[in-house]
Amino acid sequence: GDGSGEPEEESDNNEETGSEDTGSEEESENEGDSGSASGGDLVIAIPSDVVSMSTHGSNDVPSSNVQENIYETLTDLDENQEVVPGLAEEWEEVDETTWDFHLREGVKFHDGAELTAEVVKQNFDRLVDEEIASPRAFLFEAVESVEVVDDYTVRINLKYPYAPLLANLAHSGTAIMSPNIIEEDYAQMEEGGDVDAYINQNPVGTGPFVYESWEPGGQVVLSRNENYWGEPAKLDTVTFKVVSEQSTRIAELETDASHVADAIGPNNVSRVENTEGMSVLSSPSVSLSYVSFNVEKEPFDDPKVRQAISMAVNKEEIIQGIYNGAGIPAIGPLAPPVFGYDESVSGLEYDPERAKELLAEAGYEDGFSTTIWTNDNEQRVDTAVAIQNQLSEIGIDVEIEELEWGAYLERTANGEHDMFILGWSTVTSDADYGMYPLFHSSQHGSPGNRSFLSNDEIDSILDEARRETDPEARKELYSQAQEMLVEIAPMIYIHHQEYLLGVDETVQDFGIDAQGIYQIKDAYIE
Amino acid sequence: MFQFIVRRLLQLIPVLLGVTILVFSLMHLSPGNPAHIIAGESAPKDTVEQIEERLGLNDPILVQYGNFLKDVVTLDFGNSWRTSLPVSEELWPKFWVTFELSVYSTIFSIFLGLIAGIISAVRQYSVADVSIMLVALFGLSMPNFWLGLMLMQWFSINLGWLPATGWGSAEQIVLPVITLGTMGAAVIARMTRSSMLDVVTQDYIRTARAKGLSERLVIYKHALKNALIPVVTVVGLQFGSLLAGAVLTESVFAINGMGKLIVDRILARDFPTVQAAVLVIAVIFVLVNLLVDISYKFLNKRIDLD
Amino acid sequence: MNAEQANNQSTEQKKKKVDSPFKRSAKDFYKKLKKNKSALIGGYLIIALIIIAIVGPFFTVYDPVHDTDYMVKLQGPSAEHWFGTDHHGRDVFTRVIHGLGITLGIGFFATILGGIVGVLVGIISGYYGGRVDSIIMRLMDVLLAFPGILLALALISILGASLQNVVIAVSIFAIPTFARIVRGSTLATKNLEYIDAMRALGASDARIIFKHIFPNILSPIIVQASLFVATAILSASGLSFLGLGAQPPSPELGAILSNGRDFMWDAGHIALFPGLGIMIILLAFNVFGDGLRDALDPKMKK
Amino acid sequence: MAQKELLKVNHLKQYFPIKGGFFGRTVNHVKAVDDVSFEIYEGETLSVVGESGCGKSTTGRAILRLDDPTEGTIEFDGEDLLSLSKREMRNRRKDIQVIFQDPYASLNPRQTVAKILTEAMEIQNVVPKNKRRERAIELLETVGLNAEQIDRYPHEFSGGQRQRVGIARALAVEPKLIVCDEAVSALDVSVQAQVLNLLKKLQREFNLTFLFIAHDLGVVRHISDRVAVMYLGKVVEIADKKSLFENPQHPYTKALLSAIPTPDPENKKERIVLKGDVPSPIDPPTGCRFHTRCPFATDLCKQDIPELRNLDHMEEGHRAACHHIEKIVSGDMKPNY
Amino acid sequence: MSEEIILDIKDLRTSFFTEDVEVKAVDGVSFKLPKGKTIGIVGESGSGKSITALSILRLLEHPGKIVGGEINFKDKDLTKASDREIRDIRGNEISMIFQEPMTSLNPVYTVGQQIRETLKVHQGLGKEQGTKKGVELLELVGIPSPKKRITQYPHELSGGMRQRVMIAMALACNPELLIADEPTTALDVTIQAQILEIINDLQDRFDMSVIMITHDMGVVAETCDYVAVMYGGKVVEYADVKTIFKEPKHPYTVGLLNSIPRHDVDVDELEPIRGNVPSPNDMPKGCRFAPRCPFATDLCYEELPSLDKVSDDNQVRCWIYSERWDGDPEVKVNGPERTS
Ligand SMILES: Nc1ncnc2c1ncn2[C@@H]1O[C@H](COP(=O)(O)OP(=O)(O)OP(=O)(O)O)[C@@H](O)[C@H]1O
Ligand SMILES: Nc1ncnc2c1ncn2[C@@H]1O[C@H](COP(=O)(O)OP(=O)(O)OP(=O)(O)O)[C@@H](O)[C@H]1O
Ligand SMILES: [Mg+2]
Ligand SMILES: [Mg+2]
Ligand code: NI
Repeated sequence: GDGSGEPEEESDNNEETGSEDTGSEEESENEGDSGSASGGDLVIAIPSDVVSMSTHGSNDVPSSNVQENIYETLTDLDENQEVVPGLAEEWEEVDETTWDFHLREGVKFHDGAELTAEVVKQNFDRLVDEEIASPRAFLFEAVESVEVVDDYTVRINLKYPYAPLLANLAHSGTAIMSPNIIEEDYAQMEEGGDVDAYINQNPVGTGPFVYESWEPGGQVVLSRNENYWGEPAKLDTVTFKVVSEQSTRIAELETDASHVADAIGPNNVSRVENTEGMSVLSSPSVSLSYVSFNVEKEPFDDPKVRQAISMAVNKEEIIQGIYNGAGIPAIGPLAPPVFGYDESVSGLEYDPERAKELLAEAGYEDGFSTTIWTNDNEQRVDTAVAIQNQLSEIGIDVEIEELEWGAYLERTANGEHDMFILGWSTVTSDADYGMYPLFHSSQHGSPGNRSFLSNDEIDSILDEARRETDPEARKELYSQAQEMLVEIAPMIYIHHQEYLLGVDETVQDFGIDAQGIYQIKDAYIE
Repeated sequence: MFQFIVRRLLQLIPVLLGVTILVFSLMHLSPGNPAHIIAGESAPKDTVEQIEERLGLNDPILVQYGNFLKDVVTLDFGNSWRTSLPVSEELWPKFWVTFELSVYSTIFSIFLGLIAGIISAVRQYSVADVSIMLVALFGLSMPNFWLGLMLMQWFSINLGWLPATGWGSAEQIVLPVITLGTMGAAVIARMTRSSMLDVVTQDYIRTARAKGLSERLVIYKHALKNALIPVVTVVGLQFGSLLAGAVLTESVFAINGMGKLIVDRILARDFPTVQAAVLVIAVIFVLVNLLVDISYKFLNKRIDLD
Repeated sequence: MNAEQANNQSTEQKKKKVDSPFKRSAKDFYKKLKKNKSALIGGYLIIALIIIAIVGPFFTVYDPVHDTDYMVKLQGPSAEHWFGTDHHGRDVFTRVIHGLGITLGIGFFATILGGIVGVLVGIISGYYGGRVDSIIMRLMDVLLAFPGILLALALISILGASLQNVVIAVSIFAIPTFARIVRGSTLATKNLEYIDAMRALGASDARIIFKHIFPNILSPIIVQASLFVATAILSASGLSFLGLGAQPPSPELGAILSNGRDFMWDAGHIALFPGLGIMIILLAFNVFGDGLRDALDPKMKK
Repeated sequence: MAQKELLKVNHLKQYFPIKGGFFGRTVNHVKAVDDVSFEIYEGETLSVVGESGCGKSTTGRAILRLDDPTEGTIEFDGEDLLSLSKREMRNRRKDIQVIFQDPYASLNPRQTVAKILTEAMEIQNVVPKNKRRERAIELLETVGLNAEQIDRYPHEFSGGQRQRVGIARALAVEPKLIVCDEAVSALDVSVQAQVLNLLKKLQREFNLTFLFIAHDLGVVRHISDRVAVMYLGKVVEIADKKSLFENPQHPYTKALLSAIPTPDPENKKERIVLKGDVPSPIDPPTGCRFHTRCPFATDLCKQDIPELRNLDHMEEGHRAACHHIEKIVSGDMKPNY
Repeated sequence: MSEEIILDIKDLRTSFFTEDVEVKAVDGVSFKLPKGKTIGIVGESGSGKSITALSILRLLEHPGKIVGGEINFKDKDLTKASDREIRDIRGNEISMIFQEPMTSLNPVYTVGQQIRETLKVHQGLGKEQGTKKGVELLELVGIPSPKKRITQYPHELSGGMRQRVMIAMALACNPELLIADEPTTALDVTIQAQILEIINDLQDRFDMSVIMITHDMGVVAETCDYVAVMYGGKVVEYADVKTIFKEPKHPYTVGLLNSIPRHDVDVDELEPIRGNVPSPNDMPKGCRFAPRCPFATDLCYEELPSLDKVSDDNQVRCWIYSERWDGDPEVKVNGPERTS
């Protein structure tokens, strides 16, 4: 998101997960003696509004960013994107399709309820409840059922072996909400209320911060959970303030109204850097920006054409010219931090000469005309402009069309496009999430495969990799897939971007992880 | 007059009905499936279907309209499809913010616009007239966000006089009101000028002068009242459109108002919120235009409204 | 010279002066327009803008869209790039020259289209009053209350996204504005004696409306129209993110202006020149409008 | 009389509401015209005189259907104008023209005189297109204006000149009946004489009919065939010109005639000065409207509304509305000044 | 003359600068008005009467301009007075009744508001007192139900009532000089008589001076002390009222008197002056009346006569009465023969 506040922002990093690591290994029931030094009140200017306080409510980054602080997940990802314990102290694979999770004992929700296996089951059942129709239900796609083994042990039965389960359990969509609010929400639904209506106003979790208030479109305020089971947070309060205009976020920073300004456009980096008292925090991400073809349409049904176009696009120019160097060129669909990324795969190099040859081979020596769709995202539009010019050099005449987000989603899902620009964020940091929805033929259209690629080989590799529980074997499969996808070229993998945030000097230990989630728990203000 | 007001208020009913039909059908005509937007970029088909089911999007269109109408009649607009919060709870605070913003901005525009327009008219083609016109055109050709950002840069960042964002305190009001009111002021100024020029050559102005009135009285009392009809119309229109169209100013100053809400929610296909907001605006428009019509009558008794 | 002579002379003059009434009034009008300095300046400005818009593109050195060169991006004005370069390294001067026509077209046609319909609707509403007025004005209220974006969105799905359709969309929201302004002035004018006089002569409603009321309420119409040009340009560019209107990389001035905000402080020239362009367009229309107003005002000052 | 009745006004009433209070309810009515009947024969001039505000212009406007009368019928050429549709009425308007009392207000300020005149012709399509301007110049000259002034706007004229433009416009469409509302009041006597002569000439040549509303009794005497005297929304006396001027019956008429100033500074004559408050059409007096100021008023006058009557000593067609004509004539009643 | 002169106009010239020509609407008008007296200005329609009046109060509108002359009111030259001075004089020391009441009244204010305003500005009367005085004034000018009428708008009044409202407004502050531009054209004779009576009365009581512009010769005869006859932007004859009616000297004056329609006798044809007024931008070089004058000679066409005294109480602008007259020396300019 460049910060203009339109909902296209969602498009950048539409998925997330995560968790702050929380140094949770060493448990500690010190009940965070309320004397813990005051860490101050942190204000974060965020580009777009929080949508839901319910972990099942929506699937967007701003909501996750808030939820991550209120709720916790069974597992977590550490900075190396390795799975580490969260609310579950440990877990074991009973058999290929059965997993037991042992919960941390004595964890209390903000409302005093206790975390038990029953509560976890309640949460997971709700996630897949059709009535709830959660946009995050896909995380439990492979789950057959959830069982309570004992007070602190939950069993998850899978439909088929499913390796990404642990990563999915680190996603905030599977975070655990208090049983009370779930019950109350159901009770209200009985009386004709809407799904999540209650939870949205009364979110209760186990996390290091307690919900204070939410003014939709305005701000969300959280305060420190003094009774946190782990080491309590340092900040007294955190405010997520919606400031949709990028320049205004920077102004907030300059006037000290906010401490952190998220989503600084590449063009404004120098402005922030040159202002005293603040700096830019840039951080690699698990996201990919790509230009996808509609492989069912001529001439994109010919891999040669797709390769030609891929080779005609100068990624370096785009990264330098448009992103001011923030990010790295993409070779395949996966970003380096993602599990399964293979650095040995070599991509299609920029080679316009070869591209022309390929086009000629495909029978398009005179080029052709086509359109490229983009939504209203500054950098995407600029990328489209750059690509338009780059492709004109091999004789392809591209017309750019901007679409509004709703129409964009629908019409690309329907396959009405020739080419379009979008991004993908592998928020579980697992290759399955980064490839399955994008390339599996069962995922045509709205689930993610908007290039409409149907390749049996890819399908079977992805299916197999899902069930394969041996990490090394999985990696092998994904390497194979990556190599093939470079060849098949259903999309141009442009680059893996960096998160750019403006941060006030006084803010210490603030971070953002590869999924785009703020690391707040250890932050404090000097 | 009483009858007239009652009749006009009764006309609200067909207007609102018209608005509901139009909003409803346009929302449905717009491309983009709300369920898709809620589900996000990667949404398994059954999730999308479940969401559609939950929102009632699979019902026959008339049933949907009926449900919606029922919500309107009971003044309970249901819950937002985006935030699941009750629409009225979300809408009212934002409405009041934007309402205040619009009121202040309109006052600002009237004040500035009238004075500038009058000066312009009285000194037609003078330096003052030309400069007012240039400033007005400058204000007009500058998009709101530009003006807002520039004001913010000077007054908040460079000078540190005023806060950059927010709404509520006296200091916070200044910049957004100037930003939002400038265009209106320009329009009012130009309208006043031209309307005054039509009036100042009338015989009754000569009569007023012959009475020995000061030029001020002649202009402000005799000429202005006659010239005010198009100006009042413009003011009414301006006020109404500010209410719905403050989105850019609200974004720039991070004001959590209705203008931004409407645009955001249209784009998010949050039908209940959009419908409720548009209805509210329609009511305001009808009321404002009623006031404008009544003020016509005050300005010129000869106008026959019935 | 005696009385007869004088008489003869005047009959001669009479004969000379007989001319078709239309031609006469057109001539008269032109004469007056010419006399009016501001109308003249405005008129020439408009003509100059049109000429630049048509001819200018043939004389620019660079290509307005294809000359991207990130090595020279965001450069300030220089001898090579008079107005500097933008964030794609394109020559801003070239883009402004190329964009002028599109912007001019959008502003002009949206205003004319919306203006004509709005004036018609408003004048009819005001003149007939009563039920007609109620119905029309309530319809206008409905239209007014309508968020422009929603209208635009629906329009895209009905008509498709194109440059013409943005003109249509923008002109649709011009209608109620014009209608209300015109109606207000019509209400104030229709009761005047000279309108009665026309009725007594047996003039048809259409004649009264168009030949007598219309000219007398022209001032606010002209003002509104010349101001609406700005609104049209800015709203059109505000809709481009829906796919309606000029699409990137089109050099439409409004679009450049609104996209330039990210470079506001580092490279202000990117937006400055298109902004000035829009302002000159506005200036031209407003100055011309003022002049027109004066030329049509029989009591005009020099 | 064998003459054809061109216009017949029957029981015409025109009440204007007076709005009051915050909500503008109708609190009262101005009874501007209250049951007026008269007829005009083809080719004659009927003058209407009377106190200012007595409803003369309103009667004229009603005949032209510029206002919608409250009650009554107006027959023109045997056709009730008030029952015509808008379109039918429009076609009738060629035959009925008006010269307005306020000449300036009745001219479109944005039209030149040429336009005003040619448009009138255009509307009723009376002169071929290419002749219109010529005809307009002709008309201007007949009313004593200059051809060069044809391209001027109304505000560039003097009051009398504007009035002449109004007259020229009425003549432009060659009507049968012209309602002249103070048509010559702003003209100096010489031009007035010219215009009056012109009107008479036109009447002779084209059998024109005039409803002539005027205050100047000299003018009235000169131009009219018959005269109607109105008082407070009613006709109080109607008669042949000669008969009216020489043998006025109604006390109001008498007072009116006596008030005429004479253009002779040495000979200032006796006037009948009317006593009492001038009544208002908002609360008109009961009975005879004139009784509050009438030197002969009795109780009867306060109660009964007198009818227009023709008595033996009066000429044919001379009618007056007074209860006491006989007694006044016979000298039985003495004025009570 | 021992009388105090309140207004002394010398060679007033007012022109309209239209697109192509200068319309000399007033072209050298001079007259004196003694305090407490009435001067009547009569003359051809379009001869510059109203413009003269407007010039006195400096109310000319663009493109009209006073191009020469003096207007001495008391001892001030109004052509040179400051805006402030002239404003204090307007409505207070000098009031004016305009010729066209409909357009001269502000359509958006009630007549009461318009009358009150004058009272407030010059006499500082508040709303209540103003209304009271306003009602009195309306009553004075003979408008029935003044309390109701005062709340009505100009368009709700009859032509005569509007005119009387104008009169009431002008009289509100007991001006020293009243300029009445055709004040009674729309009034019936009884009301007219009443109004003239009021003016007379004020004149007696407050020593008010009046400029009465009219073409009703009856009114002139009844109210005026002096008469200026205007033709083509110039005064062609100036005399006291009796002389004008008894011994008119200028052929135009004679023609004017002859054109009066009589209410006491019937005549078939009125006797207007033949010919038309010359257009102001095409004035004859010599005497403006020459083209229509039955006695005109070449001299009349060639040279403009001056306004000369021909007798003690009479000034005429005509060659006939000069030494240079080259026409029939026996010419007799006949006055009207009035029977009564
Ligand atoms: N605005 C103007 N532009 C050009 N000429 C004008 C203008 N106003 C008046 N005139 C001319 O000036 C001359 C004098 O006008 P003025 O109003 O003084 O006449 P008047 O003597 O009052 O006549 P009347 O008795 O008809 O009112 C007229 O010929 C008129 O046409
Ligand atoms: N539109 C109106 N609304 C209210 N009252 C009106 C309206 N028009 C006329 N009147 C009233 O009707 C009465 C008659 O007016 P009208 O104009 O007919 O008088 P008139 O005889 O022509 O008088 P004048 O000689 O003064 O012109 C007056 O009392 C006037 O106030
Ligand atoms: Mg009248
Ligand atoms: Mg005059
Ligand atoms: Ni954006």
